[in-house]
Parts: sequence; structure tokens; C-alpha cells
Amino acid sequence: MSQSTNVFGAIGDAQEREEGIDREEFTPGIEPQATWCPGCGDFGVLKALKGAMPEVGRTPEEVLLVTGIGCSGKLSSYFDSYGFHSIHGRALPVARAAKLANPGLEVIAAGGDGDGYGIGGNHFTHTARENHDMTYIVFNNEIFGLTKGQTSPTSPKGHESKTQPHGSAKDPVRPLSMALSAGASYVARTAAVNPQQATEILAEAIEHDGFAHVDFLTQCPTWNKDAKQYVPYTDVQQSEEYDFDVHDRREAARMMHETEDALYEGTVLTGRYFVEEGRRSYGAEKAATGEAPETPLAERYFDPDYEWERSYDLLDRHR
Amino acid sequence: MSQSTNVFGAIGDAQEREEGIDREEFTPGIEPQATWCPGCGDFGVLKALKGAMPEVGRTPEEVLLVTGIGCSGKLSSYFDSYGFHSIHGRALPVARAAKLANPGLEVIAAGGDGDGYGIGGNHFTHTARENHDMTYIVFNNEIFGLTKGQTSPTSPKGHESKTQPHGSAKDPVRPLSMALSAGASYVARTAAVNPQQATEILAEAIEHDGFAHVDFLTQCPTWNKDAKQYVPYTDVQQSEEYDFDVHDRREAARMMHETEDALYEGTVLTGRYFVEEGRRSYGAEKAATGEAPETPLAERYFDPDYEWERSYDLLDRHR
Amino acid sequence: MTDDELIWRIAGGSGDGIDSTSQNFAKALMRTGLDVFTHRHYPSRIRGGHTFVEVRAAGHPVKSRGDGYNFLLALGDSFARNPQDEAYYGNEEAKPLTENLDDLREGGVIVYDTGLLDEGDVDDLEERAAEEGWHVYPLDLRGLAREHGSEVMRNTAGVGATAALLGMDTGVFEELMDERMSGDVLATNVEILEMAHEEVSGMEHTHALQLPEGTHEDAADSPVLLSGSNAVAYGALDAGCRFIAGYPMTPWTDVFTIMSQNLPEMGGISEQVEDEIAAASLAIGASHAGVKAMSGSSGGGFALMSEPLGMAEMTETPIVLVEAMRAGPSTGMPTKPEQADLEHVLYTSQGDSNRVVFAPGTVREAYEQTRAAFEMAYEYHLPAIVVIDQKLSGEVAVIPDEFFDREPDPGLGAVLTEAELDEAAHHASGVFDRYRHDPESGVSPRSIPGQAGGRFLASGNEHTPQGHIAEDPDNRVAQMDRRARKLASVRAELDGRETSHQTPYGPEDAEYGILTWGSQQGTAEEAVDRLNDDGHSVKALGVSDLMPYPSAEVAAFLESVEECLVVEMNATAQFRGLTGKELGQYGEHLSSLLKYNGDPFEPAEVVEGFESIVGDADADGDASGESTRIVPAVGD
Amino acid sequence: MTDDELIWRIAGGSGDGIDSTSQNFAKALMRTGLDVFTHRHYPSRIRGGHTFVEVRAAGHPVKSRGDGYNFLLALGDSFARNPQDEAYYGNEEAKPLTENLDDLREGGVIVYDTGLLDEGDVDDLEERAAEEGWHVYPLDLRGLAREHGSEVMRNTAGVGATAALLGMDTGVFEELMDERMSGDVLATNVEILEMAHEEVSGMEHTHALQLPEGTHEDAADSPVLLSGSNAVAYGALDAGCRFIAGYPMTPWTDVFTIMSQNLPEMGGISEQVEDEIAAASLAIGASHAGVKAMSGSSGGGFALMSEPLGMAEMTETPIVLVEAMRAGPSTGMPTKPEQADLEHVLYTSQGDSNRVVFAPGTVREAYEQTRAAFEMAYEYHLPAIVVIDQKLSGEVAVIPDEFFDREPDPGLGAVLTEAELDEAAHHASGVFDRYRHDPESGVSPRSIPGQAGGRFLASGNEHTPQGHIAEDPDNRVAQMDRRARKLASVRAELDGRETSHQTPYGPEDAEYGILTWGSQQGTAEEAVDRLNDDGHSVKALGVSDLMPYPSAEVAAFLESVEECLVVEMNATAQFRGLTGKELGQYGEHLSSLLKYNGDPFEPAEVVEGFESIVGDADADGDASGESTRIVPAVGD
Ligand SMILES: Cc1ncc(C[n+]2csc(CCOP(=O)(O)OP(=O)(O)O)c2C)c(N)n1
Ligand SMILES: Cc1ncc(C[n+]2csc(CCOP(=O)(O)OP(=O)(O)O)c2C)c(N)n1
Ligand code: SF4
Ligand code: SF4
Ligand SMILES: [Mg+2]
Ligand SMILES: [Mg+2]
Repeated sequence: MSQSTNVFGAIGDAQEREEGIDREEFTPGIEPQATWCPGCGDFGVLKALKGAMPEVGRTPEEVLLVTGIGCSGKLSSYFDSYGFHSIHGRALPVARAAKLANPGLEVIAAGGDGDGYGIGGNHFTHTARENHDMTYIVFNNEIFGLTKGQTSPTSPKGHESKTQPHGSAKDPVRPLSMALSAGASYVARTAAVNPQQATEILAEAIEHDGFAHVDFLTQCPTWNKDAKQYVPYTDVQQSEEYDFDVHDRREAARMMHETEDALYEGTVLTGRYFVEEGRRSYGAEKAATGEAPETPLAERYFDPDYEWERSYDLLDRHR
Repeated sequence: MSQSTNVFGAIGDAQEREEGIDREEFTPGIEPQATWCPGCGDFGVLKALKGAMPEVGRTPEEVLLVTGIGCSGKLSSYFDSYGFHSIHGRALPVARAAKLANPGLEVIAAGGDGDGYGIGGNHFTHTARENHDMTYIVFNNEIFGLTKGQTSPTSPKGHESKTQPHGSAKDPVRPLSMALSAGASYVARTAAVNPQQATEILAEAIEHDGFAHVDFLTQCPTWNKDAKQYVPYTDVQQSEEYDFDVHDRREAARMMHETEDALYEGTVLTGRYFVEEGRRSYGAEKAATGEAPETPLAERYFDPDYEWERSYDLLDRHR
Repeated sequence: MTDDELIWRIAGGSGDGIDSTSQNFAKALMRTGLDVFTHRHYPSRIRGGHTFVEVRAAGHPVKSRGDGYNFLLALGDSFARNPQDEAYYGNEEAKPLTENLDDLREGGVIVYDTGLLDEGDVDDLEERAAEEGWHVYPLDLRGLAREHGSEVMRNTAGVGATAALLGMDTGVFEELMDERMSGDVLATNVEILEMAHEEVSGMEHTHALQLPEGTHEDAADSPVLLSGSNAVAYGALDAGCRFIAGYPMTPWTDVFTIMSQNLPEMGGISEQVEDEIAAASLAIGASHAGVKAMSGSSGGGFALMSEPLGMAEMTETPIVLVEAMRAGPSTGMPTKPEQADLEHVLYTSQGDSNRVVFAPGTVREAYEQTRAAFEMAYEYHLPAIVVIDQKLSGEVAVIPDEFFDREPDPGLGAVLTEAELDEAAHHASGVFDRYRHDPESGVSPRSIPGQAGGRFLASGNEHTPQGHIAEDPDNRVAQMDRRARKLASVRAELDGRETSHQTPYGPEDAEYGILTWGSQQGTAEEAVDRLNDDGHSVKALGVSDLMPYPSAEVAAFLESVEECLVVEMNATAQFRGLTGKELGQYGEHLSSLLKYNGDPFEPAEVVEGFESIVGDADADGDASGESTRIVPAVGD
Repeated sequence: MTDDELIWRIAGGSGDGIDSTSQNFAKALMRTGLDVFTHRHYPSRIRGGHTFVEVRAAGHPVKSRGDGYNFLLALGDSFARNPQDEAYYGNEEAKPLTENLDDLREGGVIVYDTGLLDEGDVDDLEERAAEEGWHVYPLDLRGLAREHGSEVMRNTAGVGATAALLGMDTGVFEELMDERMSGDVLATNVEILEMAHEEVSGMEHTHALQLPEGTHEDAADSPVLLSGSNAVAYGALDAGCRFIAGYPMTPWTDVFTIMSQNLPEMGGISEQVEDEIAAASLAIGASHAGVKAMSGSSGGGFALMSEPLGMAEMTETPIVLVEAMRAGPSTGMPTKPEQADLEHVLYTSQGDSNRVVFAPGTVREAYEQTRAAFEMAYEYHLPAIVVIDQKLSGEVAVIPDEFFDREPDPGLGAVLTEAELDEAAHHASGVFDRYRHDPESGVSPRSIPGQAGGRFLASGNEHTPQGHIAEDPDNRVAQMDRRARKLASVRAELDGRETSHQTPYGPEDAEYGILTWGSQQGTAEEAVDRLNDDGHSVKALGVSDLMPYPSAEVAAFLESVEECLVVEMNATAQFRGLTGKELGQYGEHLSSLLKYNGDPFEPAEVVEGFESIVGDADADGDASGESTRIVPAVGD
């Protein structure tokens, strides 16, 4: 019995369960109904995430879900696990440190397109390059939802909003391409209108050992497109028309570029875009250099036998 | 005579000059000798920039040089023009607004690899995607110079420093690839050890109508590599070994990736990597949508004839 | 507390058009010649959830929310969540009724939409109505709207019913509809309005409340109805501001949106950028290049501007920032008002602060002081911050249009022309002495990039007169002292003006004082009226200048009274603290009345707070309202 | 001002090893049994530029820089810029001599390296020396070093010369060299040291100054020499901190570096991240997941932590942040000390502040109070900030090693075990009541992710006991009040302890007071000694607790004196303001002595400032030192 089961009893719990995990374990007793608008794509993320949990074999209390601020940020209110509803754009730095502190946790971060590609863009690219072992779900509704419909970094050029009455003059960001060149080791796009694929992709992303970025198309019928505008969607893996190797960086890059362009021309492409296997996650890399401990740091404070180092033993250099 | 010459007499001045521009006009009367360490690559940037000015035909007072904080940030102290020595990581947002306010200015932003790819990374990618008409020079010395030699975002994996005594566990950022997927329309790398190419590339970048990103390899003999380690360098345009089309995004991407990898294996590749012509700069794009004025905003305050709009004329909606 | 006023509360769900219906209702009342004031309450949620707006109207001035209200129009919440057993949010469907009853005055009127609300969901509505003398009119507004048009038009039906019950005819409403709708939509709405009016007019009316009589002077002739945010934006436009950079955040978004919608037509530029650090930095860049520029945010967004704010101070780049406060700390309660960012705004950013901070108390002051902020920023080369809050931001007031009939400010403040630059001091090297030590006022001469003969370096590092980085102690002291002199000059200029930003109210020789700042001014004034009516001797001072602090004015006020109650919407008595800091005495005379539950003060709470502290026989040191807190004076 | 002390100043250029030579010299003096204290002065530049370190040593306690100094070792600046006509920085080559002469005491000793410095570059060196009674020893240190080893060893030669002139033998220096060098390098250095010593010993000595005699108790037995930054880091390690996230910034980098170099060997984690927003956020994430975590920065970097700081307050996540102040605003003077971030640290971030702030006054206090900060943070679930400055950060002091011989703190503070969680209150839904309203102390029970039965939501929004977003006014008040109670509990706990963080000094019944905070404590104490020696009756209080403010202690101190001088390194009298704010009275008794030119106070400046304000016949209201400023009390 590993030490962790003494201290963090929830971790590893699932493996010992015989009956398996029920997705409904993640439905909170409080807040049974979310405050999202009727028809909002955010419901789709919640559903897919709940659906992925039995597949990855994790129970609520071994999951830490860190969210940003936005309609999307409320995901942690409606998903019953340990949660951290942080501030706008900062879910990733909170999440990645939690993972370093206790690698036994299943860490998932989530937020909006404004949250993740706008204000939080730098954390996005740096967390990707460091390849932290976690999943990052970006609710991409091409709009600022919670603040009432302003242009977001993924809004198409020409998009009119209260703050851009004549239409945005900016080319939208390319989230998949950015993730790839930043260094993410798993990159996918799915859509709320595609629940089966979404569940599968989330499960894969969570199981991926490294930074997994899922750009999740979530319609916002209130301020932007409704679900119809994301249908029909095409799964690039399923379709005959697209043929590329998700393990090949260059082919992935090409396919991403095409996918990003297509969205603004009304063609919704989804699927896995890049999967890098065998690359060490940041935690493993750091442990390998000798700059991170072998056992979870968080356990130490509960270990009565741990012999704490003292500054007294460092004094020789000061004599 | 355009109105601008009434108000901002320096702008357009160069065109009327017969004798041309002397690079020495950009050497300040004060601070004749920079505080950079002997052998520092930053001297190379200063020299190349001075050298580029006669080619682009700009005099000191029509140039606004905005720098960040770092050894690199001191460029504005040693280049005699209008200057703005801003704060760490924020040169780009200061610079791009100045350009919007007065498109007649030649706006150049500069800073270090920490400044631009670390703390300022989000402004870098967003300024690139917006394609502001300006030049951004990043002094890439693969180190934090001014704060005394810590690992920077471009330091190679395994790099040992005071803050990473066992070596960095992080893969370095890929500045060229990032610029490309972010949306820069001109991307080049040059080196302080390559003064001729550096001057040419800076001149091209300044003349480019859109966001031009120049990753400038600057040795830091005090904390990191010295000049020798950047020699020999290869100009990818000159070399037979490399063959790609700078106008082709995919080929550019491949070449960038190779160049970024090569640097850490000791092969210094430089040159132009991507040139997108014909794409409208942000200012032009914004004017086209009707969200920016045709004449420079900055002139208005000096125009005694301008009829200022009044809120009184907006009151109908409130009656 | 008189019934010569109407306080009409329209309640429903977010996304049901409550806000726009209330705005139109307020306009209609303004057009009848009444003074009008609104109070908004809404959740941080897009669709569904308890929301209401109160429209207060009278023939005399109204400058605050009232104590409770007297007319409820309860519409349904079409996006209410379906409750399940464990739902901690209770029955959302019934909230347009249940949540509003506690504040309804005795004898008040209730209209509710039976199409969406079920009396059975409300405990003892009948008994309570009997006890409180409420007059209840259940009406199937949804049914009516659906039958004759569409369900969303039930707000129109509600307005029609309201008009009938208040003895108003429909003319003024139809006029308004006519201005903003056309075709079928207009026709249907008018039909529904009239039908509801007719139907309700025909019913038996048991209540006495009618539309107040009289005409208020501001509403007499060409009045306009404006929110605090609108006034800030118009103040900025008239100050010559033509550049804004921002990132949305409630409640700042209002100012940003209004500017963004107007600037393109005025040849200006609005930039929505990647974050607030960028927003403030862009404003600095634009200003540096010669444009009057602003930015702003709320709470956490303003926190991100902390570092650029210091850059503006050190480089002496004029900018105006708006801070629209909401309840903190952190994300807090995004749609609720609070005044807890005062110290944050005054002191955030490392080093000694060198900024101007104004907190207007009313919609008019929001216009005036935003203009003043630009003036100070551009004349004195420093950042000026306009602090408003979610309350002032959204509340509307009636203002005669002449108020706005003035000249815009076409200049860039203290800048040199090229001709003047030619004459100005330069370093031997040719660099312009942008930051010379000697100006008495602290304001050194300024050039703009592109001007011939004006080149200099702007640096966030300490610098020489030419702007070059310098650590010499004498230069340091000279520059620090010069920058400090600018603030002294601002204070002297403001003190020398005919009209002060501080607003005294009540009998000059009063025995007691109420001190407040920013948006609580109107409420404090109403409390002063009531207290004096009740035989107390009280006056108020509403303070707007927070930095540089108006020491002389406030000290004179405090000297003139026995004791003073400081009223503010935060938990740590920040403004009392500031006053203690700035004046260094009076600690024994300043008690605090605080409120921080997300609702602004009602005048009655100020009255009670005052009575529990000073000058009342019944006073009990500990007493305070349910949702307010009293912090007695030092040594009390 | 006595000459029973040595103040040795070694001057040269950045990058010339001045700092490490001085550290070793200080250590050597410590080993001789003296008390030692250092003062650093250096530019924001990597190579070249005027830099010096003073090592002050005596047989009695030294706890401040002195007034001037009495021994100059002027080395060359090998990276001095070549001056050209217009160079506003003057002749950098001569600066190791020219810049240092003004502060040299009468009768002082000058050793300068003729290999790099030319007497001809210094105006009237000979005359000035004659006038001031200086004893000048020109020596070709570079030549000697170059001849016997390499040029860089001229520092060693300088130390040898110093030893000879002070009547010391070379043993203690050789011992030190032996510990950190080996092989040829060691041999050559020892040779150079001895040659210089021999040569200078053989010269004629005209001066009287010798190594001070006596033994200081701290240096008597197993003393260690530590800087303030080192003490902060060791305090953190002993408090059980095993996670740090940071981004370099002067002077904070010192703490970050020391932690980063020690953590891996202790199985801890140090993360250098993309910016300070991330740094603070990582500390929060690590702490949330069950690790004692810290971050920190200086000036602008700390400004960027403003928003995450509020998140820690609202989610009640314990973290410790270090703010190492430097001269602001903005980039300011990066390598110069100042105490101008006080208000910024107390109030930055929107909403009412809910944090603990300590400003240790000495190296020992830096250790103690960093430990205390972790204790408060983890017991009370809030951010605790340790404020130091560039002065305390870099200065070293002698401490007996027993001081550090104590138990580390192995716990995580107030957290529940799984067994306790089992018993704890939960919502009916199974969610843990992490934020229950009722705890008297304000501290609600805490669980850690991964614990069975502990799940809850941490949110920066206002929230219910389970952590869910809520805007209900009663819940709001309950949570605000509970969070405020935590601060009251911290104050009560600190007040109840045997040793206070506030340090009184001088005769208890003194007539006058000097109040100071943070790093000025030692200097104020020296001034108190001198003033009492001169017949004044003065005592001092060095305040470290800034939030929650130690009102009782400070009020008692102020009550006990007639008048008080508040000494601090900033321009706007921030600590006097805080005291005025917190105590609300005493304004008439508090004058300020301010300094903000980038240099810390000398004791004599405090003496003069005091004399010009209080209790001196010669007093002249306006008088103050050249580089200090006096702000008289209100009403004075
Ligand atoms: C620092 C900061 N700036 C701004 C805001 C206001 N704000 C809240 S959510 C949001 C954007 C919402 O858009 P997105 O991230 O796409 O999320 P969505 O609501 O669309 O899911 C903004 C700007 C904030 N909370 N904090
Ligand atoms: C907000 C903020 N954080 C940190 C610093 C400290 N700092 C100054 S320069 C620098 C990094 C220097 O590295 P780089 O940007 O690569 O410039 P270089 O000196 O190498 O040219 C840092 C961390 C700062 N000035 N501001
Ligand atoms: S505003 Fe848009 S994103 Fe937000 S809840 Fe409604 S539909 Fe969803
Ligand atoms: S530290 Fe490095 S980057 Fe900085 S001036 Fe010296 S050599 Fe150049
Ligand atoms: Mg969105
Ligand atoms: Mg660098």
C-alpha cells in the first residue's frame, strides 16, 4: 500500500473499486442545474467531461478542476470534484503547480477563448512548451460570453460587436497552430454538437501523459452562433477527404491551418490533430534533472516520520 | 505640403533632404559609450540599426524607438531618436498605440528574449496577429542579462543557472515558429556577428508594411555564450544547402523548425524566413472598416480649424 | 418616505428585457416633468436569475434610491432554473415575487403576471398583503402578449397595466415606442400596451398611489436622461479624448462600450486588446504620441494596470483611467456595488504615488470630473483616475440639455509647438530638456514624437532632464520633488476654482456632520434632509477629490461640527482612514457607518446609523441596521 | 563617530569582484571576534560603474552603516567607459577615488591602486588630504597582482595592504582562502596577499587607525555571517516551505536564488516561470494542493501579483510573498533602497485587504518574521507578506549559530486529516463545508485535494460555505466578517506572544520618541544612543507588524512621549500616514524625517533631524540635512 493512500485516500481509490465509476458521481447534489443559457454549448462540455471520467477511471475526489472566469469558468460549479474557480486567464499557472505539488491528482484546467487565448495566452503557450501533464479544455465560442458578447480572440475578422461596431479588423488567433508551435504534445478540436467524439477526445486527453490541449467549440446562442452553425461537422479522422498523420508535426500543422481557416468559412472540422508520444512530461523531466522529488511533495506534511532538513545544517558556508 | 509637416516637422523631413542621412545622426551627443559589457552582442544591434536608418530614409526625430527592460532595453539610451524606455515586457503595446496615434512615425520596438518571449509573450503573439505596421527586434542572448544570468525562455534545455542549478527541464520557446503561427507577416533571424546581414534585414523589416519580427542573436559573454559560439553562421538564403520559399508558409515553417533546433546543436542559421506581401497592416485594415481616421489622429490637437464633435450633438437618444 | 413619490420596481429574470423596459419607463416619467432616479440589481448571469430595477420619480429632486418602494411589477423569469430537491438556490421561478416583498412599503401596489407566476409559490401572500395593506393585481400579462403578439411583449403589457393603475394615459409610452420601433413590431406593441391599459383601467382600483404631481426644474425643459457611465464617456469626448483601449469587465464595460460606439464616427480610435496591462500601455503609447487617451477597468482588471500606472507616473505621460468598482476582493460579486477599491486606486504600483484621483458623486459630477481629470492629466502630465462604482455607473438621472452645451477642449494640454521647441532649453547634445528640474509648478515642458527639435527619452527609470537613466542622488531628489510639486499645483488649482468638487449640503451652522465620498452623496443628502426635518442639526460633505486630498476643505468641515459620521460602502472604513491619514487628528470625532453586503445604502439606513451614534436620546452605541455596521470613533 | 570602529570601504567597478572581496573581508573580521555590518552601493549595470561596499566592524554592536567611513581601498574600475567630450557621466575611470572622498572622515586612510587610478584625475587630492588629515598610500596593486599572478588578483593585494595598515596579520585571510580555493589559484593568491602585506608593513605608517579591539558577544562563539535575504530564505526553509515560484527581479532575486539552490537537495521544488502573475498563481496552486509555498518579487513584479494576491485572500489559500523594495516609482532605481512600497503592499488588489504584512528590521528579525509569516498564513489561511528592501536584503550581520538551532515546522497549519474530515460538517450534498460561517477565530476547516471526504470549490467569487458562487447579502456579510475575524485573531495571537515583533529601544521613560519601521531600525537605535549621550531623552520603537497594525503597542509608545519623529525612506511619509489612519489621533505629535535619494540614512542624519525638530535650543523648523526632508506635524 503506497503511502499516498494513507494521506490522500481518494487517490488511487478508483483502482480498488469493483463496481466502476458512474458518471453521475460527478453531478453535484447542489446546483443540479447550471446557470448557462438554454442551448449553450457549455452543457456539452460538462456532459462530455462527466462521460470521460468513467473511462479514465477517476473518482471525484482525486480530480482537481481549475477554471478561469467566464461562462466557461462556471464548469467547476457544476462538476462535482475538488475545484478551483480562479481568476480570469490564470487557471493554467494554478493548475500546473497543483500537479507539481501532488502528481497523484488528475488535474484538468478549463476556461474560455478569451480566458485562454486572450488574457491567458502567455500561460497557454508556456504551459504547452513545458509539457505539464494535464488537460486544458478551452471553451471556444468565438465570443466573450459572460461580459455580454464582445469580440474575442477567436471571433472572425469583420465580426461586429458592441465594442467593434464596424467589425473587427483583427485576424483571429489560430489556437491549434499556436498550441503546436508552443509545444503541446496532444492537440485536438471537438465540438459540443458532437458529444460522442467529445467524450472520447476528453478521455484521451486526460490519459495523455503531457500537456493536452482541447479546443472545444461551444456555441453561444445568446451572443453569437447557435448549435446549428456548428452542424454539419466533420471528423477529420473519419472523413475520407482528409488524410494526415497525427504523429507527424508537419502534416499536423498543415491540417490545423486548414481547419482554422475552414471554421470561418463555415466548415467545421474536428478531431485529433497532433499526438506526440514518448515525450516526457514536465514533472518527469524535472525529476530526472534532480530538481523535483520522487514522492509527491504534498504527502510530506502528513508524514510524521519525515526528517525535516534544517537551515542549521547549511551554516558552514557562513562561518 | 501635407498638413503633417506643419505640426510634426520632422516627419517626411528626410525626403526633402538632399544630402541623405548619416548613420551618425543617430549617435547621441550624450552617452557616447554604452554601458554594455565588452564584447556584448547588443553593440551589434545598435550598429545595425544605425546602419539601417540611411537605407530606409528616416531621420532621428521621425523615429520612435520603444524598448523594454533588460540590457537590451538600454538600446533607446544609445540610439538618438525619440525614445520610450518602458517596463519589462510591455514595449509592444506602447509602441503599437503610438503607431495608431501617429502613423507618420517610424515605430520600432525592441527588447530581450525574456522581455519579449517570456513576460511579454502574449503581447508578442497578439501584436503579430494584428499585423501592426512596425518592427520588433528581439535581442536573443538566450539568457536574462540584466538580472545576472538566469535561464531565459530561449535557454537550451539542460541549461544550468543560479535558479536552475541542475539544469533547466524546459524546452526552449521557438520564436520564429511562434511568430509565424501567431500571424507575423515578416520573420527573420540575424546575429550580432553578422553585421552586414543584420543591417540589411533591419532595413527590410522597417520597410515592410506590417509586423516584422527580427530575432537577433546577441551573444552575452558575461553570463552565457560569447561571439565565437555564434560563428560560423550560415545565411539560409546564401547557402546551397537550404532551399525554401520565404513566401510559402509551409516551407517557412519547416525551415524555422529546423533553424530553431539547429541553434541548440551548435549550427547557427540566419536569414529571412517568411515574407508575406500584400497583406494589409492593422492600421490600414482598421481604417478600411471605418474604425480609424484617415489622417493621423495626433495632428488634430494642433489643428486650429478642426471642428470638434460635441456630446451635445449625441443627446437625442437621451431625450 | 412620503408617497408624493413613485418607486416602481420591475422584477424578473436576467435576459428578459427588464433593464430596457425600465429605461423607457424612466424616460416616459421624465417626459411628464418628473425628476427620475434608478437603482439596478442584477446577478452575474446572462439568462435567468433575480433582477430588478427601481425607477423613483417625484416632482421634487430625487437623488438616491428610496427606502423600499411602493409599486411592484413582477414579471416572470423565463430562464429560471427548475429546482430540484437539493437546489440551494430555491425556487427561482417564484423569485420575481418572493424576493421583492420584504422591501415593499405598506399600502404598496403589486402587479404580477399570472401567466408565469403562481401565487401558490409564495407563502401567505394574501395574509401578508392584508397585514401590510398591499393592493394586489394578478394579471395574465403573458397571455395577453402571446395572444396579440408574442410572449416577449409581456413587458409592454406590464407597462400598460402600470400606467392604468397610476392614472397615466398611454400617450407618452406610445411616443417612445414610435421613436424606437416601426412596422409590425410597433403596431403590435402599441396594441398590447393599449389593451392592457384598457383592461386594467376597467378594473376596480383599491389603491391610492398615483403618478406624483408637480414638475421638477431639471425636467422642465429639454431634459435628458443619462447614466453615470454615459456621463463619464461624454465628459471624455468633450475633453477631446479620441483614443480608448480596453478589455471588457463589469461595470467598466459600459464606459468602454459607449466610447467604442461613438469614437469611429468622431474619427477616433477604440482598441479592444488582449488584457488590461496592454490596455493601459496602449493608452500610454497613444498619449505619448500626441493623442488624448484613456483606459480603465474594474477590480481585477484595474489591478493589472498597476505596473503601467507607475510607468505613466514616472514618464509623466498623461492618461485618464476609469476605475468602476464592484464588490471585491478578487472576482467578488461582479454585478454588485462597493467602494472598497479606494486604497487600491490611491496606492497601487510601487513607489510614492503621483496621481490625481476623483470620485464623482452624481451623474453630473461624473461628466464634470471626467473633463477635469483630462485637464489635470494633460496640464500636469500625470495619470488621473476617475473612480465610479457599479451604482453610479448604472443609475440614471435627469439633466437639462443645456448642461452639455459647452465647448469641447481641443488642446493637448501643456505641450510645446515646434516654434516653442525652437526656443526651449536643450542639452548641449541637442536633446530636449523634457524633464528639467526647475519649473516652479513641477510641470516641465513637453514635446511630441515627430516634432522637430523635441527628441528625448521617456523612461520608467529615474532620469536626467533629458530622460536618460540616472541614479545620482541630487538629480533623484530634484525629480522626486518636482513630480511632487505637480500634485501641490493641482491642489492649488482646484482650491482656487470657483466650484469645488466637494459638495456641501444642509445648514452651514449644523452641529453634526456626515462625510461621504463618491456615489453615496445623494443618499447622504436625503438623509440630511430627513434628519433636519426630524429636529437634528446635520450637514453633509460629499468628497470627490481623493488625491490630492482636499485637506483645507475637509478640515474646515470637521472643525465646524461636533461629531461626524463617515458613510461608505466598504468593510474597513477606507475613507475614514484616508481622512485620518491626511489630517492626522479628528480621530475622536469620526465614527463610521459601513455597508458591504452588495446593496447600496438606503437613506433610512444612514438616518438610523446617525441616530444610533450621535445626538439622539435613544442612541445605543452598538445599534446599527441589519446590513450595516458601525465602527465608533477612536476613544469613544 | 568614534574611532573604536573600522569602516572599511572597498570601491571599484561592477563586475570587479568588489562584493565577494568585501564578504570575505567581513567574514575575516567576524572571525577575529568583532561585530560586523555591511552597506552596499552599486549601479544597475553588469560591468563597470561606481560601486562600493562598506564593512563596519567594532568590538561593540554595529547595526547600521556609520556616518561616513574611515578606510578607503580604491581599486580601479576595469570596465569604466572612456569619456568623451559630451559624456554626462564624467570620468568613470577616476570614480573609485573621486566619488568616495566626500564621505571619508577626518584622519581617514586611503589606499589606491596606482595601476589603474591616477592621482592627477582627482582635483586637489593632496590639498584635501592635508586639510582633512587623510593618510594616503598609493600602491601599484595591479602591478603586483599581474606580476605574481593575474590582474584580477589585485583585490587580494588590496586586502593584504589593508591588513598591514590595520596591524592585522594575514592568517585569518589565508584560512578563508584555503576554504574556498585550491591548487595554483590558492597558492598565487596567498603569495600576493603576503607580498602586499609585507611590502606595506615595511612602509612608514602615518595613521593611527588600527583594527578595533574587543570581542562582541555574538561573534564570540560559532558566529555566522548572513544577509537579510539569506535569513528570509532560511526562515522559509525552517518553516517547512518546499515550493517557490518566481521570476528574477532585483533585489528579490537574492531570496529566490538562495531558495532555488537549496530546495532540490531538500526534495523541494523551485519554478522559474514566465512572469510574476504566474509566479504568484503557482504558489497558490501548490499551496492549495498541500504544500507550503512562497513567491515574491520587487516593485513592478509585485505589482503584477496584485490580482493573484486578491485571489489568495478570497479563496483563503495560504501563501507567503516577499516584497523586496527598491526605489520607485516604476523601474525607478533598481539597485537602490527605499521604503516607498508600504501602501502598495498593504492595499494593492481590489476590495478590502485581508492579509498579514511584516517588515523585519534586522537580519535576525528577517528569519523570525519569515517563519512567523508562514505560521500566520497557514494557521489563518491568508497571504502573509514579508517586506524587506534593498538595504536589508544585502546587508550582512553576525549571528551566533545557536540562533538557528531549532526545530523546523513540519505541519501544514490548520488542515484536517481524513479522519477529522470524516467528522467535519458537510453539506447535505456531500460537499465539505470548507467556508463555514461560524468559527469564532474566523478560521474555517480546510481540506486538501485528494483527501477523501474533503471536496469543495475554492472560488475568487463570493461563495457559500461549500465554496459555491453566491451573491446573497447575508452570506456575504457572514463571509466578510469571518475573514475579518481572522485578522483580529492574528493580532490577538501576536499580542499574546512573549516577544513582540515591535522593538523598543532606549530609556523607557524617555521624553521623546523615534518611530520607524522595517530596515531603518538599527540606524534609529544608533541615533537614540547618540542623542541620549548628548543629553537628550529619547527612545525608539521599530515597528514590524504593519497589518494587522499593532495599535495597542504603538499607541502606548506614543502616549508615553511628548513628541515623536517618524523616520522612513520615502517621500510621502507613508508610515506616518498609516499610523494616523490606524490611530486616528496623535497627528499633532508626529513629525516626519524622510529620505528618498537612494541612500539609506546615516545615524547622524537621524540625530540632526531629531535635533532640528524637537528638544533642541538650536532648532529651526525648516532645517534638515542636505538629502533628507522634514515634514512637520499637523498644526505645528
Ligand atoms: C482581469 C479581468 N479582466 C476582465 C474580466 C471580465 N471578464 C469576465 S469573463 C470575461 C471574458 C469571457 O469570455 P471567455 O473567456 O471567452 O469566456 P466565456 O464567457 O465566453 O465562456 C471577461 C472579460 C475579469 N473577470 N478579470
Ligand atoms: C515586472 C518585472 N519583472 C522583472 C523585472 C526584472 N528584470 C529586468 S530585466 C529582466 C530580464 C532580462 O532578460 P532579457 O529580457 O532577456 O534582457 P537582456 O538583459 O538579456 O537583454 C528582468 C527579469 C522587471 N524589471 N520587471
Ligand atoms: S452567454 Fe453564451 S456562453 Fe454564456 S451561458 Fe449564455 S449561451 Fe452560454
Ligand atoms: S550582461 Fe550580457 S547582455 Fe548584458 S551587457 Fe553584459 S554581455 Fe551584454
Ligand atoms: Mg468565450
Ligand atoms: Mg536576454
